[in-house]
Amino acid sequence: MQKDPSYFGQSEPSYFTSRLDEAIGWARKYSIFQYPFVTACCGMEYMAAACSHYDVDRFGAGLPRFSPRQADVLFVVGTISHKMAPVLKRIHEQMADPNWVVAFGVCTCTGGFYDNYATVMGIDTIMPVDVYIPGCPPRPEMVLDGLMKLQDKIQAQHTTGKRPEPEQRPDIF
Amino acid sequence: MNEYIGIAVMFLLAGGLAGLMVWLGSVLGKKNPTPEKLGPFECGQEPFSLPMGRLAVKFYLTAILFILFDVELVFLYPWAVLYRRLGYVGLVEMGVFLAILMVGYVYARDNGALDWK
Amino acid sequence: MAIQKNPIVETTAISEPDAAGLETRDMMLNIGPAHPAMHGIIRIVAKLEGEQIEEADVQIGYLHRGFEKMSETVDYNGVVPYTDRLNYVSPLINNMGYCMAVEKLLGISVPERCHYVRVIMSEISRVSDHLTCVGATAMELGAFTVFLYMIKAREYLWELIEKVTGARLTITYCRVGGVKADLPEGFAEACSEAFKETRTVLEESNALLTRNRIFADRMNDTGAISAEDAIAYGITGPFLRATGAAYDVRKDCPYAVYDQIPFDVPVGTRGDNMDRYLVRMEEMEQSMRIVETALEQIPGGPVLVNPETGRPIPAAEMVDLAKVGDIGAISGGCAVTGPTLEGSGRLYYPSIATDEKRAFLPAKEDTYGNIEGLMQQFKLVMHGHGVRPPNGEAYFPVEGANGELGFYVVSDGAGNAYRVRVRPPCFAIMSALSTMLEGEMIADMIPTFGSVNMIGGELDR
Amino acid sequence: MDNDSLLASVTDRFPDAALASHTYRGDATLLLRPESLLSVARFLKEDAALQMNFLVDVTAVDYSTFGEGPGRAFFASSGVSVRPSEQIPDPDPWPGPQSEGRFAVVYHFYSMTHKHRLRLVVPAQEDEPEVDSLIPLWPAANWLEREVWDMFGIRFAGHPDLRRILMYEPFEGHPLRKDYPVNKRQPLIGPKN
Repeated sequence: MQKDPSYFGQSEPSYFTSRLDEAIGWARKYSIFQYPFVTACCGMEYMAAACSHYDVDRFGAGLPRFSPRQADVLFVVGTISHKMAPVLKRIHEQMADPNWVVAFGVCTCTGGFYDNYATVMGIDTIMPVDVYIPGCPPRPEMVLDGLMKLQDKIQAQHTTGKRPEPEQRPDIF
Repeated sequence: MNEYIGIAVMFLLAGGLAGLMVWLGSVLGKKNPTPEKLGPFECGQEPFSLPMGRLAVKFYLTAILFILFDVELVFLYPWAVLYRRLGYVGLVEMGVFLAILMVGYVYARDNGALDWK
Repeated sequence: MAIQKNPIVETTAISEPDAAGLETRDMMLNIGPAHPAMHGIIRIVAKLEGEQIEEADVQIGYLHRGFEKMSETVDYNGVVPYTDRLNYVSPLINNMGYCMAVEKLLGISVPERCHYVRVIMSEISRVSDHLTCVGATAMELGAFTVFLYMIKAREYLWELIEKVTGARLTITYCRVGGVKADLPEGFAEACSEAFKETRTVLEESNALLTRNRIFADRMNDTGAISAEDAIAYGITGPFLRATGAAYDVRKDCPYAVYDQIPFDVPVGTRGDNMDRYLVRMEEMEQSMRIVETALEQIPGGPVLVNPETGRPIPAAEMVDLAKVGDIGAISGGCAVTGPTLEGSGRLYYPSIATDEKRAFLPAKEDTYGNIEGLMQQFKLVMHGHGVRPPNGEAYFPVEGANGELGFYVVSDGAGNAYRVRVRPPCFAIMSALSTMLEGEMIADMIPTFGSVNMIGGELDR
Repeated sequence: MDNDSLLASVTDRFPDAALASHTYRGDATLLLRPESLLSVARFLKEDAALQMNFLVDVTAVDYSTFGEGPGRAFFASSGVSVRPSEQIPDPDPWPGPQSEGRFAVVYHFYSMTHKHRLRLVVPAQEDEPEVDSLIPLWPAANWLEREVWDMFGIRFAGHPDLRRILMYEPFEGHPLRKDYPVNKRQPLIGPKN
């Protein structure tokens, strides 16, 4: 992820702001406070990734914060049913501002193989998502890879530049 | 007199540093208050009734008992500093002081003031 | 935002103002779906009187994914991946339960060694379930170290499961009429190593927790339930055994080879959280003992050195040879598949699959080697065919990690099941949760809910 | 006590209640008239010889599209009509589902003292299906019946608060009925895909 300023629609940055952005990006990248919104089987793999064997703490993301106030990254882990969607949306809105969303597991990316009346087919239909981690459940190595991609994104993001809105999925059904 | 200056400087420094950090946080931080963000977090649901200061009476009783025994503790500190010089007289006096308060504690406990139900 | 109204809100007791014009109103609190202290998504609307819960309305359904509706759209073997996600902490037990229910409906039986393989794998899965439950309960009471130790022990067991099935959690290992692959070589040694590690972790956790003052105070006499109430609510498993009623499906209606393996069932006395914790710790030891005796008693596997089918051929090469029609080169060969599918060649088949041709896929060599295998494969995979049990219904109970896990399968002769109903063990426990919570303090709800071991996938299906 | 004597003891006690009784694959099954459900259930629980103190499960089956011809294609869209592979021979064929009524409410009982199981099947008709609630006898029935109401729309007379348990209140329809399409979604928020 090269740090190309035009990536975020930012005019030509001066020397000072780009150095400051880099410093702030570096600080944010290595102190991710995650809100593990755990619902289903991916939670077991999240436990395995968070615990001592495949430790996420090595990347600075070891401290799960269970309140949206203190969390930067919302880990949506496991299937989101239509009954759960309003709760998830409210918690996402209550998060303090520079926040990112990670869709953990294929049920959050696209709804997985629960294509039925009860499941939200992908949480990007109700909220902007930054990193998608596919897999049912994703192996802990995939989770760490997703976390590193998120860190690159945080590093490359400018503190002042508004992040571009991810385009909503086309309504093809 | 001069040791009080030390304490005053310590308070000033501590207060100043804390105030500085809070002030910097409020100035540099991005403000984006939305109605949802200002609402209370109750596990993702709309709260039924905001507490608005309604508390069960039992909390009040527990709080008063805590304050009572906390103040008793405050008296122990100066006594502990001068423990050597006071000798046995001090020990007996503090023993009597503690015994009286122990009577109060036993009375409160037997009347069930401590257990919640 | 749609708020789910429920009856408790209307009955909030607003007593009429007394002489001084003061009224008392109950505090309604959402201990809601995304609660930090509860490893599971349920919503408890509690009417509080200070610290005490007067009335608790437990609402579930936040992870309802329509398992029973989906199982009517896929064929019989296609339901197996959905059963992994029911109780995703011990998925092998669900697989085994479902497959045995369909086998009972088909009226076919599985070879002895396959029974042993299924018992071994489901007992390992039960140990990993109890490890997760006790670890999570301890974490919620502050013992984070025990949680890390137990998840470490679970990693060893998951490596074992991965060695046999190829996946850690969503294994899809059982098939109707057998299992996907036999146990790989050196499984017994790997198993004893993993159990040695698990036993050290259990001793450490036991030393850390059982006589720990905070843990004991929080767990003793909280969330107690009597044996009669437990049976009346339909509670089974460690929850019921903690109250003193010794009901274990493996002992009372033995299935597979549980009647040939000696093990005993730990039973508690008081039926409170501490007894459930002790019953689960003891059951882990029993399950490991079952696996060890099963590994000794297991009937012989395939005779590896077999002159007639001794020639190993890589599976990919066999497929290419079959495509160009060079049948001669592969007839009599034995396909060498990937490391996690070691035990799925023709050598292993007589020991892990039923001999009923219309229920189980043939070995890869037969599919490409001869026409009978090819026809059997065709008849089982093309849509409109597949495993087709006769009209009928069958209920098969299995001892899941939380209690009696039953599968009720109705078939109308078509390729896909007409109705698959799962009797989830933790559903009954959750229905009794509100009676256990009422009158207790809020702080007691955490160990009680922890020891209920509610699994979202199994509860809401 | 084995299945036949189990069934016999119930049918003797309630001669007119039982529509049919058979043992299939080792499961004793009893087809009951809906109005005699409560009395038979009370007998099952209190009788010394039976002592069915454990209500294992309450569920329902929608028999409206039962047996629309074996071997129909899985994916109706493909519309391929194929000669189905022959079924596995069945030594004692199943006497078939209940004759009248679209729904069948299925109760499973187990006695922890005598270690025997029984299945009660109660037919419920098409419009406004209604069955007596077993809560006075087994509190376990409370949530199980709420789920059957939620998924099938079968009311239970005498149930204190028959609310939806798995789906959310604004959800119309009962998903497990055969006429409810698999992916007809009614999202609370978000697009309707």
